[in-house]
Amino acid sequence: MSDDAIQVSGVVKRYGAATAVDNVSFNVAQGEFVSLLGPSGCGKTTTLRMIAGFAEPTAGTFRVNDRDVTRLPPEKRELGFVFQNYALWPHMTVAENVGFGLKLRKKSRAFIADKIAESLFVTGLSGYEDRLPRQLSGGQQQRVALARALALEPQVLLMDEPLSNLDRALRVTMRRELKELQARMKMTTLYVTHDQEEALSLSNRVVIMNKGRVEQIAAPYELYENPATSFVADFVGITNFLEGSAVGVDGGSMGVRLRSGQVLRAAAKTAVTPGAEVRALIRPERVTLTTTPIEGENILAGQLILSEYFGAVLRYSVRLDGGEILRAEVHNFDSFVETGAKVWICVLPQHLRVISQEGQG
Amino acid sequence: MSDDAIQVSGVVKRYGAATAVDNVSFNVAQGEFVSLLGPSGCGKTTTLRMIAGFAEPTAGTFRVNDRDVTRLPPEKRELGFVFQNYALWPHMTVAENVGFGLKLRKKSRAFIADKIAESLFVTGLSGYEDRLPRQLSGGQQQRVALARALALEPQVLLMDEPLSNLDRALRVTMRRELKELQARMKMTTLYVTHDQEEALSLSNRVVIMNKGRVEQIAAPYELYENPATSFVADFVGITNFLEGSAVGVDGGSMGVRLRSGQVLRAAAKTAVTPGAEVRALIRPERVTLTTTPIEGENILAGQLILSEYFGAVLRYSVRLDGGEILRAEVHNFDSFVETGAKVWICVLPQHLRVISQEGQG
Amino acid sequence: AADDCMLRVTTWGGSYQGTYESVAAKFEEQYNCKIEWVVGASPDHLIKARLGQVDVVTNTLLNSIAGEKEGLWLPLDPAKIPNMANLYENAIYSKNTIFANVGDYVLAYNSDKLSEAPASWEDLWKPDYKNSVVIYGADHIPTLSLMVMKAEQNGGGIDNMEPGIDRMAELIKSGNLIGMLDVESQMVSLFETGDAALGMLATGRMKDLLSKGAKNISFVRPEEGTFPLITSVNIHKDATNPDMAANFVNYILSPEVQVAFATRNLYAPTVKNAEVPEDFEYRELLVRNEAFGRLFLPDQEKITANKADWQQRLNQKAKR
Amino acid sequence: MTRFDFGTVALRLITLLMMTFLVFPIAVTLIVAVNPREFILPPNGFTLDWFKAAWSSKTFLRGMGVSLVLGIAAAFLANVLALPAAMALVRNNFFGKAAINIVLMSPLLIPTTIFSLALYIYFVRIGYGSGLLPLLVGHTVHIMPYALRILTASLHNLDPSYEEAARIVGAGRIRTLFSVTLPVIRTGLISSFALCFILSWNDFPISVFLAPPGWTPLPVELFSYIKFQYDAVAAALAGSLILLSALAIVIIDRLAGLRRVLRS
Amino acid sequence: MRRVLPPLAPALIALLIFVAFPMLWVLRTSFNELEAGAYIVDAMTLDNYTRFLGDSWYLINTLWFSIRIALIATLISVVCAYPVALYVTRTSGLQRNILLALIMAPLLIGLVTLVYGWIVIFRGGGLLNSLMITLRVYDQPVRYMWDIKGVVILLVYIGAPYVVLSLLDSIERISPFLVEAARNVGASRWTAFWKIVFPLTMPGLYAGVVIVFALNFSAFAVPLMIGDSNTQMIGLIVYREALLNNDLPFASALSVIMVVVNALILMGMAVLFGRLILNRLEVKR
Ligand SMILES: Nc1ncnc2c1ncn2[C@@H]1O[C@H](COP(=O)(O)OP(=O)(O)OP(=O)(O)O)[C@@H](O)[C@H]1O
Ligand SMILES: Nc1ncnc2c1ncn2[C@@H]1O[C@H](COP(=O)(O)OP(=O)(O)OP(=O)(O)O)[C@@H](O)[C@H]1O
Ligand SMILES: [Mg+2]
Ligand SMILES: [Mg+2]
Repeated sequence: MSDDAIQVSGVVKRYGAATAVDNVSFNVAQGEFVSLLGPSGCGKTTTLRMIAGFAEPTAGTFRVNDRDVTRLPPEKRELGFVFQNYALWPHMTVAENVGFGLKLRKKSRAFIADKIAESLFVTGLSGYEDRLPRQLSGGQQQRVALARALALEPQVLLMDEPLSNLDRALRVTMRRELKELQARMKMTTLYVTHDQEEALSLSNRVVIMNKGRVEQIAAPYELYENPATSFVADFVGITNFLEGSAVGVDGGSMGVRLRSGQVLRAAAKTAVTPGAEVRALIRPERVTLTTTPIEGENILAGQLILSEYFGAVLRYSVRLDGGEILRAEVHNFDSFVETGAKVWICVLPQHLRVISQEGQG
Repeated sequence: MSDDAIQVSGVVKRYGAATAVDNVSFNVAQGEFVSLLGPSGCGKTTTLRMIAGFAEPTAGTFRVNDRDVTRLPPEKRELGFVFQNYALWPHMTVAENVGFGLKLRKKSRAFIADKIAESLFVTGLSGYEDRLPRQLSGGQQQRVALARALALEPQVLLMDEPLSNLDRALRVTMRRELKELQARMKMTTLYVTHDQEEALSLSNRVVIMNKGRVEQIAAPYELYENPATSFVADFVGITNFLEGSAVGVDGGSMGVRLRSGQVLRAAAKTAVTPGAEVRALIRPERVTLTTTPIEGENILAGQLILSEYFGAVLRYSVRLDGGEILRAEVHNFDSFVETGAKVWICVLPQHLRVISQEGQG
Repeated sequence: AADDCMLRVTTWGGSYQGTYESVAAKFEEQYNCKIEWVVGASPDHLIKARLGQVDVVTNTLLNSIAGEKEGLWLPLDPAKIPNMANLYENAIYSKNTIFANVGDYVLAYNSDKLSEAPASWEDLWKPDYKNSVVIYGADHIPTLSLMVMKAEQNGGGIDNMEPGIDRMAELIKSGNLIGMLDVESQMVSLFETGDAALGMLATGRMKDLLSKGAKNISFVRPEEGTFPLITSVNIHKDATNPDMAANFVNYILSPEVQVAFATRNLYAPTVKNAEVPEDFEYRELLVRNEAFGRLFLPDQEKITANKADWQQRLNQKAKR
Repeated sequence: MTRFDFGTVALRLITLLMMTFLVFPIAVTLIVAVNPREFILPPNGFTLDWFKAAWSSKTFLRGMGVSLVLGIAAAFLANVLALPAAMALVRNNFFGKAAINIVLMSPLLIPTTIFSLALYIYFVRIGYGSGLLPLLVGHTVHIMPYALRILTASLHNLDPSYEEAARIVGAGRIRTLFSVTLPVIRTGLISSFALCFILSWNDFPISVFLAPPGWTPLPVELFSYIKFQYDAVAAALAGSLILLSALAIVIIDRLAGLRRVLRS
Repeated sequence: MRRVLPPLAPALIALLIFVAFPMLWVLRTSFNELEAGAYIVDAMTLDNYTRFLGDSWYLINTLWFSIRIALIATLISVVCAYPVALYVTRTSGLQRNILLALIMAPLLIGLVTLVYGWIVIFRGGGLLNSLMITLRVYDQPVRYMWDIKGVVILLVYIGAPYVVLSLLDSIERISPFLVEAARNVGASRWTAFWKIVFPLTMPGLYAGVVIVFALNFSAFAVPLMIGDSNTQMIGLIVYREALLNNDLPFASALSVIMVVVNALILMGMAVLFGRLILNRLEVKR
């Protein structure tokens, strides 16, 4: 017996010669919120669809609440599901779409009406009850899809990019609603998203997939700060990779000799042999950028080649004197640095991670 | 004669009694990149569809490259369009979808093959030429929709949330491709997105819509730093509003007396009469948060009630002693503040904007 | 040339047309005139005639009469149609209409199922034959004639049809009938399969059965007489070439064509000088001599005028 | 499908039953067609004589040819007329739509016998009593409402954004129709065409009145033939039709396979 | 209107020229008189209408009977054809072509020829009766041919293929996601079918129902060949009056009545189906 609400074991899905999902295994504990994160086409939707019973796995099994559901028809699996492409029933109004599952459960009229009103209110769709799906905007349709799943208050909810077509403000509200609902209902959630902010802020754990395989399963902080592979590091947040070789490994610290010969000091968290080819990982938000020359340890000089404005963030691209491109993010800025200006960058040793160049990448 | 590639004048669209677009006017200059930003259901898609000629406006006119196109059929308008719901032709392979427009233009076989290969490469779909749309993942379909529009290298390109189903890394790549293409081709672009980072970083100007109307048209920096209304301020980035009344207006500075009686000093940019009800706007990334008591001007005390982890950002919610909730963002952090801890917040006067409470909101 | 001369002649499809075609070549050659067959069911012949689309009309007698009322036909001139001289007297219906050939409807029966041969139309009503009798549909001359015959036998007549209609309604309600069929070949099939034990059948169909080797199907001509199946000919008043049309009618009446229809379709000749070969296998099926005299041919005009009314009354009375 | 699936099994069963219902009389007809004795049943041998007879009958062969050409032409014309009308009706709401709908359905409301008679008389009066035009017009007009209904149904389910996408990449109305609309509603189009063809192929009343000499379609020939004599020639003809359509199917299938091969 | 008229024009003009004018002739003829059973006289009389409308036999045993039979046969056709259409959409390639060919084969061959096949099955000692008696469903042969049963069976036999053809496209284009979504919220296969697939096939079903009803309502060949005096469907009466009895005025009057009744019924169906579902599915601009 286990505590896990969802257990995915050794699942494979092939379409002809192509393998969409390749030996994927992971668990989601009771009441846990787990996100599936990965590049487009990596097999997230396929995995979710198999859990829900819409597609049969080529190999592997699924257990939901300790029951083997691999051969169970979808309606027996008692899972909520939000479709990536909404799959709203075109002949039903918004209210009918949302209420359909409840009607099947033979709830009282009043109860159904209440639930419909509630889910529509939560998703900001009150007043749209009698519209047909085709009379809604893209984001409104997506919210109906969400409301339809939420109205049933499922114990286990699978969502496939349920907020992708919503504006940020709405997404924030929805997220908060989801989290609250999840906490209140002790709902187990498996969430597919391409928005890593969302994944990191909502999840207890994140499953990173790539090309049909699982790359890493970890809690958000762990994932961001200690990516297992450079794929993960790069995919979760933007990361600068500087290549070099390990030097002067000693106790809690080590050095990385860059191509230019310069040595960066790092608080060593990985065991590497001196001389090994390594990558130094630097998160853009961790660097300090100035236009006034500074000297000392872990200072890199370069030239600003691009600046991008994101409102709360300014993102600079800097060509280091060694030739590498390094991205830096600046918050709380009051002025812009001109493109072409000479700049200096400082990275603290504790913000520099080192991973070996082959192996895990 | 004007320099504008797109002119939208006084456009109204009604569906029965409901008004989806309400007297919208804006221009997009030759080679400019303009984003349409607004909450879900505000009329972005409707506006775009009318420009493309898929829907007839109830009132108003459209000009493209100084030609009145209001009554022109879509194929005569010479616009590129990326559909929010992709609208890939189900009976054509990926390559056929992308190549269809070129075939219509009677290009040579070799040229078409080249262009298809190029657009698919740019969108990361090389190798998927012979798939049918239904054999693709959501994100892959979206990229085909994009590739289809790009292959034609249109002079004017309208895009309706073309990247919403892509993961961040891919979105960044696509954005860069778009920007490069735009620069190279001097392409005029009108871009609908719900992702304000995208809007702010890509656009020359942003049109903010709300409930079918235009709220503000401005360059990204202007928009973010000088929102015309509190709707815009709130919608573009997360903003804290503190309500109060104007006091001690003098020259380049003024004060806002909060409910608690405390007075915050602001570098006055707006003309308000003393005593008027105003809102102080504070961007979360502009505040400094500490757990060690500090004293002085513009210091607010409160208690931490929630912290959210977004990888590169930590977002705190603080209940001020005056009762208001204030959000603060911290980048480049090394430790978390415990929920419940007493915290102090500092806002520099130059980061405090004041807007009058009624009027523009 | 043959291109200039074209004669439009209505015919029924199938074997009737077959016989026509087999003898037409000689006519076409002789008169250097091409014949164009206007194939159709009987009603179409009349409608096409109404619209002036045909020259020579091979018709049912009922249609000939209707057409005559509407003045569609040209009088047949014995001077131009010398063979008319050979016609039996009763084969000349009017100055516009003559009979081309005559078949009759006999009483067919399955000798396996009936211990002795039936002798009268009355046998159709016998309770022994539940669900094993077939007769023609109520639009068809034999059934209409039977109705008139029954009216006469039951104290009525063609002007007082009530008894006849009642009797037919009884037949329908008796449960004897497998059906009142509009398609003759269905009746043949029913005799073949043994479903039908007794029923009306045209001699042509009787021949089909016999030639298929149905040894257990026999026929009788009841003492009350049989019902004729008359093919009449008319020349259309707007015939493009009335003389050629007359030539064709004359040709139809030639012994050669008459014998062809007799041997191929079992339609008895209407001219005296046609000699059916002695060795003709189905000679018995041709209505000749005293059987010809017993043909029951009630007033066709009255039938034409009233049959719709009778049918409707029958339908109402037979309502189950 | 690995799991036992009651729905699919039931569906198979019902389909099987239904197909038996549809095919059984044909099977009987085919047995008759190779039965030396002309009786319907039971069979007492095997012969191809009836097939020979059917295939040496000029009337039937010509009738078949006429029906084929006529059916294809009429089905084509009917669909050409119905398609734009169906599009206009599905995509727009306007005053009087219901009325126009009924008007377009009118040939369906009139009993065929009277319709063809009236049409025939009309043609004669306007001086087109003979020739092929009346026959073609009669068939086309009569089957047009059927095409209209099926195409309307197909267009109902069509996402308009497919067409919009084609228009915006530069395809005109016509090009969009041929490159996008028609391929997407392909099944509906094929159904509509097949149904129209079958209706025309089977039609008796219209052809009886409107067929000019020398252009008698098969059903008229067949009916006049069969009305008096049922011999196995008609059955053999039916058998030949089955064989011909089987042949057509195999050819179509091969062609489709070939196209797939060529494309990849 | 600017957008609507041009595409409608060809069809409307064709109908105006080739249907409206001939129908005017029918209308005119329906007021004529028939003299002595054959001769048509120009007149202005309502006799032909009163003859029909004033006679309960015509009203009940032909008109109402035809409506009933047409509706029943249509309903049975739909019930029989729907599963077949569902099954066909699940097949592809050669298998599908063969199925479709078999479905259409009866229509290709034509009723006239196939009737003899039916006789073998339906006659007193025929296959069906033998089977039923062997299975002890009943013990006396039941009459199918030349009876109302035969008429209905044959109308279904002819109608079912048309329904299959009408349905194919509607079924085929239903996105599987919609069914999955229904299954996911707890609908069984059956419920998902009824609540999702079935409503979405309404456009095709409507087409099929209209087509088959119209064919059935004015059928004359089937009642002519398979019917008896109890199955005097109105199409048959028209055929008989027009072609056998030469009573064109009465046949015309009957036709006019049929057109009106047919139009009313079809409008009723349009309203019914529209209410049920079609209005919701219509893509309006
Ligand atoms: N056919 C229609 N009938 C009635 N209302 C409609 C119809 N189409 C759209 N609307 C309404 O018009 C408004 C604007 O829709 P639109 O699709 O332009 O929104 P949008 O800004 O693109 O939203 P989103 O970001 O969610 O895609 C919405 O409130 C929508 O419900
Ligand atoms: N029916 C199919 N036939 C062949 N390949 C398919 C089919 N469906 C999906 N695939 C492939 O399987 C892979 C995984 O698809 P899936 O939809 O699971 O991706 P995803 O992770 O959800 O991507 P996205 O974020 O773009 O939605 C993709 O490469 C896709 O092209
Ligand atoms: Mg997906
Ligand atoms: Mg939109």
